[in-house]
Amino acid sequence: MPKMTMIEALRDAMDVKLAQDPKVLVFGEDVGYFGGVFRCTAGLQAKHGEERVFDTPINESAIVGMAVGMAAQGMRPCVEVQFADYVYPAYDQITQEAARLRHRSNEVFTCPLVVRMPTGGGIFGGQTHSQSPEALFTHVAGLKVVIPSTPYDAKGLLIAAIEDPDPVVFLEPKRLYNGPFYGDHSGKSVGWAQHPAGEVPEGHYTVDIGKADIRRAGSDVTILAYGTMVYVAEAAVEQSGIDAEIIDLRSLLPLDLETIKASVEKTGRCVVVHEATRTSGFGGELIAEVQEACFWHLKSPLQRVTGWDAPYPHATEWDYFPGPDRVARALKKTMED
Amino acid sequence: MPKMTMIEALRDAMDVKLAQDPKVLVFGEDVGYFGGVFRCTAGLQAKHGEERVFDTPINESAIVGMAVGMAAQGMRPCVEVQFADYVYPAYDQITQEAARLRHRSNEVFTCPLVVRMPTGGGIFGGQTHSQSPEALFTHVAGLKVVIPSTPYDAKGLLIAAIEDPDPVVFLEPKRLYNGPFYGDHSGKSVGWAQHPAGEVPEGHYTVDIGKADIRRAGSDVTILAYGTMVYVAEAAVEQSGIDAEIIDLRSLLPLDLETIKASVEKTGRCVVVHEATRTSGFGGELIAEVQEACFWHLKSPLQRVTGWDAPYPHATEWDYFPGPDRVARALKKTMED
Amino acid sequence: MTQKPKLTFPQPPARPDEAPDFSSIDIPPAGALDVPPLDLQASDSRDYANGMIRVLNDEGDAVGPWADYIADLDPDALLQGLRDMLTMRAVDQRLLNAQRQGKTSFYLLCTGEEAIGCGFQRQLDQGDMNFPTYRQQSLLIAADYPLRDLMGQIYSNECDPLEGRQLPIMHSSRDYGFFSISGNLGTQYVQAVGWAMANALSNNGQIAAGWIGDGATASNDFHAALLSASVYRPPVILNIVNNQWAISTYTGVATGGSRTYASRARGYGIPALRVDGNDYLAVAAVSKWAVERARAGHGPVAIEWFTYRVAAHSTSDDPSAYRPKDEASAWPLGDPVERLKAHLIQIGLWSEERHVQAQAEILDHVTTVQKDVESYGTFVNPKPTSPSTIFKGVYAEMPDHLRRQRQEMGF
Amino acid sequence: MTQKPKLTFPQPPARPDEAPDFSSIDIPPAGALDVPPLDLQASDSRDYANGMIRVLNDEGDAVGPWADYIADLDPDALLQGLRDMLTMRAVDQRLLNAQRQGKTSFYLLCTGEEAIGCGFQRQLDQGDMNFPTYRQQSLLIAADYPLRDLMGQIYSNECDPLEGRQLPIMHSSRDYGFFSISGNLGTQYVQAVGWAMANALSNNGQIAAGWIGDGATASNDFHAALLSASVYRPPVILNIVNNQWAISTYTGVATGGSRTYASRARGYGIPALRVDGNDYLAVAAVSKWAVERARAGHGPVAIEWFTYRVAAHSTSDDPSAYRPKDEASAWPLGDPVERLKAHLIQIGLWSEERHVQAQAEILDHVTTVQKDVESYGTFVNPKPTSPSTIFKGVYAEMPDHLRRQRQEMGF
Ligand SMILES: Cc1ncc(C[n+]2csc(CCOP(=O)(O)OP(=O)(O)O)c2C)c(N)n1
Ligand SMILES: Cc1ncc(C[n+]2csc(CCOP(=O)(O)OP(=O)(O)O)c2C)c(N)n1
Ligand SMILES: [Mg+2]
Ligand SMILES: [Mg+2]
Repeated sequence: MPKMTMIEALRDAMDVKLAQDPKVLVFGEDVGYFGGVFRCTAGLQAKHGEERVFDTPINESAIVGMAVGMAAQGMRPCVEVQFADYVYPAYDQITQEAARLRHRSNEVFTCPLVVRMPTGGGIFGGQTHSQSPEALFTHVAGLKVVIPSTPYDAKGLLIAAIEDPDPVVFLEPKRLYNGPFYGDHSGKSVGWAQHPAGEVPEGHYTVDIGKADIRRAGSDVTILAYGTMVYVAEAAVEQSGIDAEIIDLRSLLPLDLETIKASVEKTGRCVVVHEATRTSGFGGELIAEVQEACFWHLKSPLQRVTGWDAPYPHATEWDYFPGPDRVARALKKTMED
Repeated sequence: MPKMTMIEALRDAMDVKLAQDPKVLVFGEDVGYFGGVFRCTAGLQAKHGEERVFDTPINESAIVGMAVGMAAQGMRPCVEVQFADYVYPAYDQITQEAARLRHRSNEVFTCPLVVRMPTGGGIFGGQTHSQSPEALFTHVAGLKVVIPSTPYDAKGLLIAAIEDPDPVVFLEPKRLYNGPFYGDHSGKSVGWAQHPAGEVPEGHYTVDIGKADIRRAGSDVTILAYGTMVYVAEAAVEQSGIDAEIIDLRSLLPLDLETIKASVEKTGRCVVVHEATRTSGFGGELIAEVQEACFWHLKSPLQRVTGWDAPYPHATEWDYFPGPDRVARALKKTMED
Repeated sequence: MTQKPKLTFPQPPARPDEAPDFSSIDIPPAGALDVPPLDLQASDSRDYANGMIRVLNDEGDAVGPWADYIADLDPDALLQGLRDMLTMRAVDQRLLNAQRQGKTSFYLLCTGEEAIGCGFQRQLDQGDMNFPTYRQQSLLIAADYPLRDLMGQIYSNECDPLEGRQLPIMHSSRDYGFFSISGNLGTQYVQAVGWAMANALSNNGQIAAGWIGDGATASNDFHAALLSASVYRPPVILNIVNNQWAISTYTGVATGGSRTYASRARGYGIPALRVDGNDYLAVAAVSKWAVERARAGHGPVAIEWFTYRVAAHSTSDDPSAYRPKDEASAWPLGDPVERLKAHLIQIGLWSEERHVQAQAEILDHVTTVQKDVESYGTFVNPKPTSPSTIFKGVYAEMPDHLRRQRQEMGF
Repeated sequence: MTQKPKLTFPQPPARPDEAPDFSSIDIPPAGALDVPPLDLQASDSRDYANGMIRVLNDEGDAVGPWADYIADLDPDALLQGLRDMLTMRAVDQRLLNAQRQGKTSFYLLCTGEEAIGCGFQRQLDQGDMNFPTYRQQSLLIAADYPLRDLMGQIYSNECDPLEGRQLPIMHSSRDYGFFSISGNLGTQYVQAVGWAMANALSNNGQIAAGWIGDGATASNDFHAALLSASVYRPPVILNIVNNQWAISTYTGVATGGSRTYASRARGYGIPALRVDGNDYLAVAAVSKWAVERARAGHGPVAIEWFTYRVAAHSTSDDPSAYRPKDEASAWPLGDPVERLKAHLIQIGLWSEERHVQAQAEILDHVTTVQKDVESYGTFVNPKPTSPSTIFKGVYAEMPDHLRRQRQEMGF
């Protein structure tokens, strides 16, 4: 099987769909001729033509607003927002328009579109290139919210998202574009070629939206993570020696509560990890659901390890980023409680 | 003491501050000459002049963006967004600009502004006049988020918000503008003149941002609520006969965790009620905090009673609105568990 | 002439305690402007953007090049136009009454603006799509949308195609070229551009039309729409209904220093025209021209329809608090129904008697449908739609958490 | 000429494998445009918005009415302008090198655009406020901002006034009239309008200046800013730096069918001018005029500065992937430093020798400060700011939950 980085896997997903379905369109800022600032769409315009893959003005509301109109008229737009930090001008179109169009029209108009955006920190991007805004989308009925942590999932989920009849917010952990990242403060990571999940089948396949992945079986405690934090959790498990079960949620909305429940009922303990600010982050939702579903199995309080409730800093990035040390500490605490 | 509706109390707060501090400005759509579609600013332009109270074009991003610039230059803008459902075009300016200006400039530029907005349903307004977007603001470091449930608190909190050195999102439960609302499906409510909290002192006073209010002492279960849901909770307690302690949070960010903790440690049970959609609503955050702080005191799973994860409907509003029946059911369930 | 910087606050011509005053509004004579070529460029559209295309003069004659442009419109089409407007007015009146009687929660009239939607819609083809605001019910009337569906939506009962989900007036009908209305102002405008882009990409020969109010031109998506239309040049007509008011706010607060909304659009490199929106013939003529232009591949065009919001903003509004009560009657462009009627009488196609009779027939028809629809339930006599519609169509397939919530609700 | 609707996709004049081609750019002769009255109206600004104000001709002479307008500029001011630009270029080069050596995470040059910020800033007074983008470091240089602070920000060390919070280049200095930069494009533009409104309301005699790139004119807040400036008319100068590129995207994708960005602003009823941004004298003259105008209470004005982004977008970018490598050298407006230098030599104020000497002195000075600042730590040799700065200044008073988090962090 070919090895791909996450960038290549995402590009391949779009390539497959562009070739397969003339209704699929790809556009965004710098997405066309140049192929995107992260090169996710490199070569796609040359291959599929400017009518299918094109550059847009710097107006995220226009990008998504056009996509809503196109999607309602039968297209399958897959648009890029250059950084998740710049999605806010499009927040109205995504949450008030795309999300509710099917419902408000009694299913006569629908909105099958994908909004891709690089998310998360770890690249010294400061407060406007590091944000993790997933909770701002999981609160919105009508949206789906997914976030892959491997090239394999990235391609399979993106194809599934493009084929989905409803709008999907597709978060790409940019720190994982070129390789898994375990939270090493040197910032270094090995490439995907060295990782089994870097093996990506050619052609068409999908990964179901709404299904979590048990990344590591374990019996002491359940770790709920997604995106970059899946690897940080792996590092923390190694560091702490605690036999944790790591669940990569992959899809935040809808959530695979069954898989989570089965795990926490088994372990009786649960640590939630995300990079976004803590207050009202998606971790709150996870804890609320888990305690309700598994209350009588719980042996200790559910823990959250998250970004601090402050803007994402530049120089002190590693003090903000919830790294393996903090996760390991939470694991120990939950075992002691 | 004079009796005031919540509308009058809010107006009085702005009037007091406009008179007291020449830096205070009030503006928004239809806010000036006409005095706002809910009449919250009626008479203020005539009294304080058009330079202090004025109409704006229909552009929420411009309203808040101008306010950010004014606030940084020493003004104290208190702006109105006509409905919370229309705040999204301003979401970028509120969350990326106002919220972070103090931090990103190392406290050289600051942003003391208030964004008022009517929130919540119960007025047959359909999906774009009924939303409760509080959780979209509580996730943002640098913001304060408050929501009064009485005329007394409305005035005191609004004055505190205008005087606050940081940006405050001020949510006004529009269903409470004219009187407390206990969830009666006839939609009727008695006026504030009949309610003790309708007594509002003249002149200047403040209610501290960050302090919850115990609205009813009780020993069986703690109900965490805010805005309209405070009254729904009262009705549910009456209906169920369960001796619940009702806490009106008043301030969601910062949160008065101490008051909450003391109560739940006492009761061992907790039901959270809000009107916003359930998934990733502020209830998730509350439950996550409460279970962490009070885990060893909990006698049953924490419950959420919320709006459904669907757009706010028009005709079937009362089936969406989390009314006393649903809250009473949750109270019973938590007592049985 | 140096002065201290001082802010300006645009003012309406008159407030409640004053006499209506439209003296500062410049009304060019009918027939003054040419019909430009279909491939009109923005740079050549200055006079159209700053002037006003008018066909019917004060005497009720159709004059000038735009009159010639639609000279081939057959008499039935003109009569149909009048009937459309009369129907619209009857429907508005009946539904306003229903709201006053508590039979529905909300309503909103388009009185005075009927010519715009009615005249425009009749120039469209099946498959073309409007992206309307809440004040373009006239598009539905002229599309022969079943009154039963239209009224059903207002009563949120079994006849409502939207099953009670949406606030009254938030219609939606794909078959009748009427995109689902959003309460959030402006958003539809850029969606119209996207839809038109999809049309061009699929080569289906269809066009799209965006609609926006003068007040909502201030919204960000007005800019997003003009900009993207200017860049990609899809077959879209960008309509601006300038009815002088945005709830209580005078149009000057949205115009600022721009000469006209059309001229603002022209700044984006989009050819723009300004039209007497109370002149059915001008509306029909310019709409026909714009539709032809868009369909022929000459790119976007913007049209400012100049009119007056005769009614309150909605049933929640009382305009006497912010403008003179008699301002509507002072409106210099008159009433669109009266003007078309006068013209039809003038050319011998119509008479006072036939008018009275037509009004009665239309009212009768509207009332009959209304009674029937009301028999399916109203706000005072509810037979509500099932609460489970709340969960229907949030997603194509209902996810588990919604299924659990529906069960919790009891369904 | 009927055709099928087909989308257009604006194209740059040349791609990497092609020869640079600016033949479609119309460069009017220097001196062609008048100096308008300070109370210029939008309607009278057409020629200024579509033309281009230029002072320095190809021979290095200052010609025409705008040259006369700043004839009283003393020789020191001209020499200062040259020194400002040379300093800017030296700082940019040194910091680019530092980034290449891994001493900082990110940098971004303004090469080719130095005249704009340098020439503008020198016309402002203490108390006036710029709302810049990330490419207006030249404003700081010409405001005599301490190089130590400027470089400290780049190294995120103890010398950084922002204590490492922000990405390098996101400067902030109230005292030097430089508003805290946001990474979110466009937002500052409407804030500038609000700040200027506060100025007018407090009657403090100060003005504000918004800055935006050609690409970012597409953002919603560009519209929000023009609209609100047009409505309230505060003392604000709305600058548009058209450097032909937005990362890899040609300016045509933001212009669409608009003739110029200035003409788009004119559509909002704001008088607008287009200026040769590589001509220090034109910049100084038009800035002086605009500042005087704003301060005198004539309301907002928009200025499009026409220039070319010679450098890569940032250290993360390689422009050879999307435009000809030698495009900069083909840019018809030349290099601002060279042009001013030539003029100064021409009028006998300067010589090649003095130039070389000045360059060396400046580089020396910049390098000395840089070394000193680097001694406080760099990315390869970090002495990081305390992590507890993360929690400092999120709010004026630290709330309990942040105190708990800071403790959890260990502080
Ligand atoms: C984003 C947004 N902001 C505010 C509102 C509230 N609102 C509804 S209608 C209206 C006035 C619109 O005026 P105009 O565009 O002129 O349309 P008209 O009512 O005159 O047809 C306002 C402010 C809204 N619906 N959406
Ligand atoms: C809202 C937003 N969208 C996208 C970006 C990413 N971005 C940063 S700079 C840039 C290009 C800006 O080009 P232009 O305005 O012409 O300024 P220049 O770099 O040429 O000075 C883009 C797209 C951003 N910072 N903010
Ligand atoms: Mg209007
Ligand atoms: Mg640029």
